[in-house]
Amino acid sequence: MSQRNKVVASFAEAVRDIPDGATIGFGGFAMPGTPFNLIKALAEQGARNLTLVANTTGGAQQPRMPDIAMLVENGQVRKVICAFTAATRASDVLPFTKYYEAGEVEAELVPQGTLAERMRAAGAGIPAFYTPTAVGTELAEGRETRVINGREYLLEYALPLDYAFVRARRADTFGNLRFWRSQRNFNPVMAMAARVTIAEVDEEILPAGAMDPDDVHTPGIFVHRIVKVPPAPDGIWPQKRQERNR
Amino acid sequence: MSQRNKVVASFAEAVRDIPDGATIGFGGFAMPGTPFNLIKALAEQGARNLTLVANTTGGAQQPRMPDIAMLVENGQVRKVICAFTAATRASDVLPFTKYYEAGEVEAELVPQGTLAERMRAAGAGIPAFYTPTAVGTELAEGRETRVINGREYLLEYALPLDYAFVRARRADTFGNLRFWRSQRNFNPVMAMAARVTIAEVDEEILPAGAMDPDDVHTPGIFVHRIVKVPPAPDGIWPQKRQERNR
Amino acid sequence: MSGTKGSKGWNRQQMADRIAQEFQDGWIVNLGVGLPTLCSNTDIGDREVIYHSENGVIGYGPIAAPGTEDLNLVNAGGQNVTLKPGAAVVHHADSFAIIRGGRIDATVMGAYEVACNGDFANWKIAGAKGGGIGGAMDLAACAKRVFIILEHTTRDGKPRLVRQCALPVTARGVVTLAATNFGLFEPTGEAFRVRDLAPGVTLEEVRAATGCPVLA
Amino acid sequence: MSGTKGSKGWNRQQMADRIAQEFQDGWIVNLGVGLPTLCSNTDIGDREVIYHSENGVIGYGPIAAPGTEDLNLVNAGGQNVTLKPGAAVVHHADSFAIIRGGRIDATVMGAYEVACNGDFANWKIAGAKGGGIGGAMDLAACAKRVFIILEHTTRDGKPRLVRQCALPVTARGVVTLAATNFGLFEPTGEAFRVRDLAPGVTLEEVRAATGCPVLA
Repeated sequence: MSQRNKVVASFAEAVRDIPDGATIGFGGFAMPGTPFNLIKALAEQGARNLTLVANTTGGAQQPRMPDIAMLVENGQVRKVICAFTAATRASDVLPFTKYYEAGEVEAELVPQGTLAERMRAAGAGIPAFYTPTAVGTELAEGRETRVINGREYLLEYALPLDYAFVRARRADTFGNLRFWRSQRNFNPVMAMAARVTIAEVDEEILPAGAMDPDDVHTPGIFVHRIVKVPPAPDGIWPQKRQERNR
Repeated sequence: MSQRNKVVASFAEAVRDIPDGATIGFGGFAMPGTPFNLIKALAEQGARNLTLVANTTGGAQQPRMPDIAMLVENGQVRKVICAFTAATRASDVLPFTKYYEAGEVEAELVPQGTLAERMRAAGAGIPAFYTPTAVGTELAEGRETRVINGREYLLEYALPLDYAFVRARRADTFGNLRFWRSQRNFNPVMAMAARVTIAEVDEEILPAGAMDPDDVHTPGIFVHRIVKVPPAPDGIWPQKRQERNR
Repeated sequence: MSGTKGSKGWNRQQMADRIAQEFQDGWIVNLGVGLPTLCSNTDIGDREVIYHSENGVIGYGPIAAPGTEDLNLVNAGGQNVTLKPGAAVVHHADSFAIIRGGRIDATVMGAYEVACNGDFANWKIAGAKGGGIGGAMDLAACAKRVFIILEHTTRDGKPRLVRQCALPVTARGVVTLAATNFGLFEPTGEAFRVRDLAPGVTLEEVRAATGCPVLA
Repeated sequence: MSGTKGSKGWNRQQMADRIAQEFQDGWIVNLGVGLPTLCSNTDIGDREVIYHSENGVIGYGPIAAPGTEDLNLVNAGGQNVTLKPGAAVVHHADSFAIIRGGRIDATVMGAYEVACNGDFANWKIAGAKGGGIGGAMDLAACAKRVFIILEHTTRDGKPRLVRQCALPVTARGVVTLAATNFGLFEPTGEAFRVRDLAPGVTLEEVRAATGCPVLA
């Protein structure tokens, strides 16, 4: 894979080789940093039997943007690994729930910090680690724990990805990325965990050398394909949503 | 501890409360990012029975700068935890070696990546993790290993610090730090691992808000005291050394 | 976490206000989605608190005024917030390093139930398949103090302050204080101790509406 | 790792050149202190290699010209280097995440001994108390390929290519290729296979100076 110029002309081209059965991680927390355009392209590409890793399956908010649940609705997903697999209020309905309750898709529920750390561990060559999170809960039932310095910890395993979809504000042709504000969220750890990282980028792609080496958030060696997001309506951008105040 | 203004007037004041028996980590890899001024202040302050964590004990190069070995020579050190505890060429002599061979100081030799990760783990609330590094070597003898997905890994524990000494290029009064080029090295992970982080800073301290939130390398919540390094000769700055080409 | 209109004692903002009064100068505080967010409206004088959001925002300020929103800047609830001077942004693994590493002085969360042994439950609705954990289990296990805000009873009058959680717990033995519309309560193991009663609420009313002993 | 002046076969730069010829376009390569550094002098045509240094510098270039040094920018050997367009800097834990995570296509290191079973030793001098591991154990255990550059024999003529390491090993079974002044050798388990002989060096000379079988 060339390190020289990773710019790809279209989202369709960027996701074309994703095979059935792949494990794909998605950056994003609420709207910021969510790779809407790549999700849409994956829906159009049609790969099936996928395992998807993301904070949430999405779809709780209006306007609805491309989300993991749409890929589930599309019949492409075998399993999701998320920090939210159901709503926490009876009055909320997640689009994912219908498919999950019908047994049409599997789900693994993981605390958000454990999810981020499992991805970071995969990227860092750490196959397993201990965490205090979820000890004493339903999630720890039947699983291996260990007492270290008098406290009980749960053993968690790295979660490597075949592909990561990320969204960044800025990129250079070498793949160095910068994120804007809370757009960063899961994106850098998804990129670390993946064999192939595909980035959709808000701004025009810069030539290599235009980004100061101290300003890079995700080094280009973690990024393999870059697509500039075109202006709306061709490209999908975060939109204002109704303010909710629960 | 106030989060408002962490600026301290002198290195002496910044290290005054360090008690005998403390565990202190030092940023720095070769000259960049080494907190020379804080090391010197600690030598003058005189705390004893210390455990010191750093990449190396130093002193192999000329001109000699304040280093860990000086604190050993000063009789302040019980133990060092480093990636280098002896030279790798018979012709090199480390100042530390004499004291180590005489049994006047203990040493724990840790691979550099494991050292960085143990510090990062301490900062991240991960009490232990597995790594492939050092498996099958003298360092793994008698220690716990585990086979995960067919490969053998060594169990390593977090290494928390009481204090971290770091050197940065830029800081604001809230303690947000930026490093310049390879000045970064161990500094961010030392700051993460420590209860109290003391930073010596090259540039004039900025008011909070003058650093863009996306440009911060180490968030101020990890930094407790900041001292501006005065111009030489009052302050100690990296110096050119003879180029060695081994 | 339903509305409190017409219910006895403190309203939603007052419950949040009471918790916010516990915040000390220099604390790093994580506010969960919903009711806890209201803590950032409370006037706590010249005490300075740094708000941390699980998505990596350290030092955020009030909700952005309409028309000034940065759509790429949200708090844990997805609301567009502002940044205070000195703010910094980190990625998710670093954000939870901050949480797991014990840097959060207090976390404030909603819950379905709090038990007097310090357990609480807030991620799984009875009978649901799956749940919504988000950052709650990390925060609950690792923050120095866990503050809970919840209605004292369910809509049909069942106690939410109980001897033992019926729902799957988020963490065990971690709750520092729970604020309800009836007052502020401290789990002591076998009971809740009253730290404050809301105006017009009596100890007897609290005891009648609580699923375990209540100490004055 | 002593000087090769007057010794038979390749000189120091030629040993490094032979290893550098293995580098493929787009590789991420970590060069150890000393001899391996010379690989960055080698002309490998239009192949582009990204040099990674354990202190977190990704994409460094040649040593800085005298007078232009940035004293806060060094490679693993502490030499003041330059940066290429597209360079990035990360901290130490992230730098070793890159190493441990398997992103390094090749690491080049010096050594005291290399065994035909792929073990090698480079961190502890015989009889020494302590040693200098640096990043060697992480790189050796985790890089996709481990290339070693060393003199074929010690100053007093003892083989450095051996059946089994006498010194404490850095990692087991990991060496891809070893370049010495005599040529380029591949450990095969029970022997070293000759991949290249330096000009003027015969297979017989290699066999006489090697501590285990050598295959043509």
